Amino acid sequence: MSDALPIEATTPTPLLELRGISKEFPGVKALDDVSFAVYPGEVHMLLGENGAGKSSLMKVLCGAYHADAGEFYHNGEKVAISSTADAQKLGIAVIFQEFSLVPYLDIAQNIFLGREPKGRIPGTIDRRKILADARRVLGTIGFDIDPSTTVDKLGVAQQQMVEIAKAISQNARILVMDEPTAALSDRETELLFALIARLKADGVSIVYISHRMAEVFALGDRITVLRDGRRIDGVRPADVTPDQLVRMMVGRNVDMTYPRNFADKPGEILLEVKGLTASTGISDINIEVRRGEIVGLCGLVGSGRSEVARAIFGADPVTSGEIIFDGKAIAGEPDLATRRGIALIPESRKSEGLALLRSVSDNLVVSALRKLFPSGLFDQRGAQRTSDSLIRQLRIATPSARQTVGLLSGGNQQKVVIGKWLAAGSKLFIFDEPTRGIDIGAKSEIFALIDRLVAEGAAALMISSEQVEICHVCDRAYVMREGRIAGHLTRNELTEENIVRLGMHHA
Amino acid sequence: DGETIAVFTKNQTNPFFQTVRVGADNMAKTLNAKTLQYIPTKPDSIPEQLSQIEDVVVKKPSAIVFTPVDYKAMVPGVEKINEAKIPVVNITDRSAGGKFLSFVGADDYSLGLETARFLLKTLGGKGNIVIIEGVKGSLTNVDRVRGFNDALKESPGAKLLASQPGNYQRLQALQVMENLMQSNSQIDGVLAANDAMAVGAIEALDGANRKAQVIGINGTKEAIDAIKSGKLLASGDYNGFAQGCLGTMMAIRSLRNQPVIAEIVLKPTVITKDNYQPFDVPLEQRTCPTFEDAAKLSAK
Amino acid sequence: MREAAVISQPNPLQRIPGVAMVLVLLIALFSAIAPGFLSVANLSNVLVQSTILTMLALPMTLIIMTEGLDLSMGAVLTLTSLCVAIVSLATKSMLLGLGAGLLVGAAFGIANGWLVAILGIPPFVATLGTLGMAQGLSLIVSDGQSVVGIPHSVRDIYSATLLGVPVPIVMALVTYAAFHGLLYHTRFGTYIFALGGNREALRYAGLSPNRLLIAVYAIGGAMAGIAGLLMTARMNSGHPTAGLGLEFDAIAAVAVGGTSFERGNGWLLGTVLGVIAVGVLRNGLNLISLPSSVQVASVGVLVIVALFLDGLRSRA
Amino acid sequence: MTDITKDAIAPPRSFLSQDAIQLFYRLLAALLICAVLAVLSDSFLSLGNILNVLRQASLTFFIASGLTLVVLTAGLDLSVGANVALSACIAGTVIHKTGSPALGILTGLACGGIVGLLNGIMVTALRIPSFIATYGMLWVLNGLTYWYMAGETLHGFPAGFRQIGSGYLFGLPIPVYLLLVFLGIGTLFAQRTIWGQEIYAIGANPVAARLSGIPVARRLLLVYAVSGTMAGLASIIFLSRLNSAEADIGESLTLPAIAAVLIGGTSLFGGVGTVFGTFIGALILTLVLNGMNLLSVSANWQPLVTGIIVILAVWLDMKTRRRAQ
Ligand SMILES: Nc1ncnc2c1ncn2[C@@H]1O[C@H](COP(=O)(O)OP(=O)(O)OP(=O)(O)O)[C@@H](O)[C@H]1O
Ligand SMILES: Nc1ncnc2c1ncn2[C@@H]1O[C@H](COP(=O)(O)OP(=O)(O)OP(=O)(O)O)[C@@H](O)[C@H]1O
Ligand SMILES: [Mg+2]
Ligand SMILES: [Mg+2]
Repeated sequence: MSDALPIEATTPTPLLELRGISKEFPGVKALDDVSFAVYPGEVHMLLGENGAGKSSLMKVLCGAYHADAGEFYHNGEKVAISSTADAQKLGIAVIFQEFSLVPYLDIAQNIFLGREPKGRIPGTIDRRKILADARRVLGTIGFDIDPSTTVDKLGVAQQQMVEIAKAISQNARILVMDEPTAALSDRETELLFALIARLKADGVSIVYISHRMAEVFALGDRITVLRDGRRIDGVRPADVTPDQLVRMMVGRNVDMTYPRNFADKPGEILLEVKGLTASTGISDINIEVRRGEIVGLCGLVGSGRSEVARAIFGADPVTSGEIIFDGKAIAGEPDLATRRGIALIPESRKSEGLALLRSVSDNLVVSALRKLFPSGLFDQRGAQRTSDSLIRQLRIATPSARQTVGLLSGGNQQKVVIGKWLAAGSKLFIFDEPTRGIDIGAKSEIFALIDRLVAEGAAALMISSEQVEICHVCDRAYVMREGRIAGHLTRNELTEENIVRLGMHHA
Repeated sequence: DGETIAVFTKNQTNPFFQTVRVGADNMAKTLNAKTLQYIPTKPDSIPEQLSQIEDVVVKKPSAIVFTPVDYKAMVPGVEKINEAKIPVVNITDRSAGGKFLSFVGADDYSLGLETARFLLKTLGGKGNIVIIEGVKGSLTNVDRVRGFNDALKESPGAKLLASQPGNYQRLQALQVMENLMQSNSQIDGVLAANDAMAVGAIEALDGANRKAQVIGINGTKEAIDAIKSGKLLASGDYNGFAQGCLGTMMAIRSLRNQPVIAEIVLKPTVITKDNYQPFDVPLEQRTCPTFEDAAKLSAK
Repeated sequence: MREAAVISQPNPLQRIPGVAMVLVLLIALFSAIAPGFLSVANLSNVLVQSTILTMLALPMTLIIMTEGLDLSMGAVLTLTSLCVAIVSLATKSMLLGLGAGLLVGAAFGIANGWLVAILGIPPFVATLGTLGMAQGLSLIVSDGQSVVGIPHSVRDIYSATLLGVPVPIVMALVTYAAFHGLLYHTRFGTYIFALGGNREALRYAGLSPNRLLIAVYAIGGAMAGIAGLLMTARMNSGHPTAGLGLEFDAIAAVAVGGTSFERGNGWLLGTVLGVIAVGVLRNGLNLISLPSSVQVASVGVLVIVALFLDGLRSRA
Repeated sequence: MTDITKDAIAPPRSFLSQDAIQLFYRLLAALLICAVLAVLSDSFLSLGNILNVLRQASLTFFIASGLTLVVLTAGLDLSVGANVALSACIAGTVIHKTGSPALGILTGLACGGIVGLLNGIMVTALRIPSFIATYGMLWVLNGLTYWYMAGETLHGFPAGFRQIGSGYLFGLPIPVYLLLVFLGIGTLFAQRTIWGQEIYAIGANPVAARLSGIPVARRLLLVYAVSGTMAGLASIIFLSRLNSAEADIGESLTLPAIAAVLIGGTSLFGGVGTVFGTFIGALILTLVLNGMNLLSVSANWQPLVTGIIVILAVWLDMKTRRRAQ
């Protein structure tokens, strides 16, 4: 399949071309002789599994990483990109996977960080101008917010929008977006797509990294696929099917309908939540989860799904209501819930899920210490054995169990978070956006894993913003709206339209 | 009657200043006056004592009995007191400036000299000697160590092995002594600039099963006990109790328009196992010297 | 958009930080029970006494905002104070003395910044090390003795007044204004927030976090130099232990003032209020002459209570 | 298109863990200092002096070992020195009043532990940053001690009690035995128990630790209480070694203890470090002091030299760590 590349014949010189880029980290060859070209006014999709090297390639492109080998050409001329400043001069702007915002500065200051309009006194900032400029930029992306709000008050989605505004404001010729929709709701995603269309019309090139197949086909003009740090192929969307793409990415076939045996006769009740109310903004939540079931929890961003998950797990204090697990009421801290067999895979793996500086092994056994070492005596070898088997089972791409977990790619980090609860032998798994930022191969692996868990008598409560996924894998689902359960959908009623209808704001 | 006397001391931790304060309280009570104690919360803190002076000047006590935490750096503070026209008596460390009604203190130099002489006499004028100094730069330490050294010069047979600071701290003195014993196989005498360090040195010697004659300065209860039990050879009497008494007495007398003595430098006494009895009395039971005694106590 | 509505302004009462509550309570308490507390002379006392600490605590706020710490400040102040004394004694010039103090202070500041930014040594460790060095140098240059006999021009700085306001207060006010302008109205100030909040963001914006960081520590050192002049003027001498431990007072004031040790969240005015709160407490206790041991403990209680109140507020 | 399986990335096996390598470097540094001192001073290499150094290091080590656990959780305990002072004074009084050393020892340990527990409560329940909470505690403890002692000195303890600090057993000072015992216990606790693992996890990311089911508040309470109790232990050693106690003994103990922890390679950001490293840190500090005494270097140079060593140690640590990765 790696033969014809018709598009390169029609547009003579690429705007930016990378040739033979290699980048090695201790123990990992992140990029291996990768070539990559961006043409004017195209949306170039960059695909690959977790850890394939997509983010690394973009960091090389924008000067944040130094390539070990390789050359850069801008409009056919050889250039050097050795710092972010060099890249900016060439008109490259990046929306990073990890946020690059400063929490206690306001939105305007963040957008124009390092490019502040000068005030009359040397060194000062023209406050009026910066706010006006920020308002204008926010307007172009349709984000209606006061630019003097400090960023620490913003939610993830809003931060993502600011991040986009920041990149847009640089009037870049090449805009790199690393999984920009991972944290966005549908409405914001629509805004972003409209914006991309407008930028494209203005001749801006966009490099777009995503794990969402639908986006690839909706937006992409051209696709480059990476695998294990190597460029596998470049294709046009029209020339491939999703299945072929997936095969290129993971080197095998993946069924994206995630087939599973739905529970005809669910087991006894495992979790029963009655009238749960918490100061975090949820009230009168009633939920029931039985053994052998995967129950979805859907709704718009901000509808309070995470809060329900946290309250059940004991992470947030509960004001009233009852949580009955396995026949007994529980009320207390997460350590109690853990001991009783509840697992929470939290929303933000970096800040809530992992000790980034510790090893993969340390992270994998942390919730299972009591189970693995009932005597209270810890044994490094035992921990290593357990984690090696989890690494194999979950196909976590890491040079060894001793690798620092923060150096893994996002998707593999997520697998580590899930892995630690497998080790703990939990009975109820609460997944909060388990597939956020996870590649298609891993996604199907994770769903297969969840299926196996519930088949063996566990149960799962799954929060996801991707309604397709909920529809594919859940036995039934609750829909939330403004902190309350707005409705319940059985397997037969579980369609995207129904979820949206129940979850929408009325009035 | 009913005058308030503000008493400034250097810290709350050194037993010596406790004897000063008890003496001052004792005298004030007998004379029907009352005291207010001002002590820096951080031991020997210069900025804090300066602030305390500024605060006290607002409060306007009848008179002040003053020990500077540093005899040079506190001069501006004394001048503030002078400006506020509050009568002030200097005790313990002689201030390098400012106007005082009277000075009551001991002569550190002759204390050092006399105690060291006593040690050298006991050793027969010869032997290996080490000095454990107090806090560098403090007036008491400078003069005491000068006294030690001058006494050593008088005995050519004695040899000074080392002079290391223990900062008036027991633990530091102990460790310094332990280390010095490693490099010096024979130590016959130890001159410590205060009792706590002397006792620390004794503990080090005991720990190594070695013997040496040790002297300290201050005449604290601990030192007296050690003298009684024969562990400590002698302690120079710095007589904080009398300093507190007399300083307060001079302040009150001047307020009552009675004559005062402009300078009382207490005679050095070397407390040994032959003369410790008068010092072996709990502070509370001691009585302040009278005005007549004061004249006699003064060296000059 | 729903999320925009979520950001409501918190109610103003909730915004009153712990330090302000504590300060108001202390002033009310001492006005009631300490005779002479409310007099102009006494209040001016409190403020003048707070100036040296203010000059350390303001730069300390900036340093803490970068998720740093400067433990060497007290020792550096001691050293610069000695430098001011020695140089002005030798040259009979206050300005040369100040120059020497500033130079030595800034040199230590740059050294701190270099250790932290370039060598990447954690600030606590780096400045603990330079604390030792500054303290050692102080002992060595003074041989443990006070330096006296310095010219009157130095001393006058502390006691003079400008339009009836004591010069130290004027200096502190000017310093505050300068820091306020610097932090909230300049690009450099913006970058200070970013140094603590998200250093990567600075790098991506094409700025050098290292150089900025060194500048912040250098400011700290230079301020220790100016404070050293005040200290020397106050004592009319230089002393090798004069400023030891002041760094902890400064850090406590910053913390009491509501600056958090994480992610570049700082509040300059709070720091000043924190310094004054500690000053008022000590002054008031001196006036009502409680036993010294109570004074010692009460400083600790103040720190704990202010932070506790702040915690309550942020949880509400 | 060849199928590249994940197994192609073979995990490299190193026979020594990162921590072990770091400890090795540190030990090397300590030996280097020893070698230099041995050349400069003939009295250094005597058995007596080595025991002497070990005994002096033990006091710093007791305080610093508990502190290490606190620092591992990304906290700090500035009150340890003040805690030693208060515990020593109270334990001393109890021995004087009751004549029972055992009772005194228990009181000292309990007093230290309670102070530690209070620190823990401030950090967990009141959520005050440990740096500030323990700084406040430092002043409260000083105030209490000053008030309690009122400038007095406690001295003169039963001979049996004094053995703990000054006695010998088979030619070795008893504090050295205690040092070895607590070094062993501390290392086992940190490396070989699940509590130790949980403490490391808390230091690395407290939020993630809590959401992983670790009872974070309880572990923190434990850690601060242990740190306090170790300060209590140090106070007993102090008492029996110096045969006396007064209010100001704590001041000079805190910074050396912190320095020992840092020189020992424990990171203030939490999650990295070992108790054994702290032991070597205490040893290095003591060696330097010992050397300066033996060589009769003026004490004026002491803070300067200590400062340089702290920076050098941590810098070298980071250097070797980076290379080793
Ligand atoms: N700073 C680093 N140090 C060490 N290894 C790194 C570093 N950054 C990336 N890697 C490794 O390089 C490989 C490529 O990572 P990269 O982040 O580019 O993946 P990705 O394709 O963006 O994955 P994802 O879809 O999960 O975001 C991974 O194995 C990752 O662990
Ligand atoms: N105090 C707040 N200030 C600003 N935004 C907030 C606030 N509280 C919640 N939000 C918004 O709500 C979102 C998270 O809300 P919540 O976790 O309740 O929703 P969710 O249904 O779990 O959403 P998600 O799918 O993002 O997890 C944040 O991303 C943020 O946009
Ligand atoms: Mg990525
Ligand atoms: Mg959420």
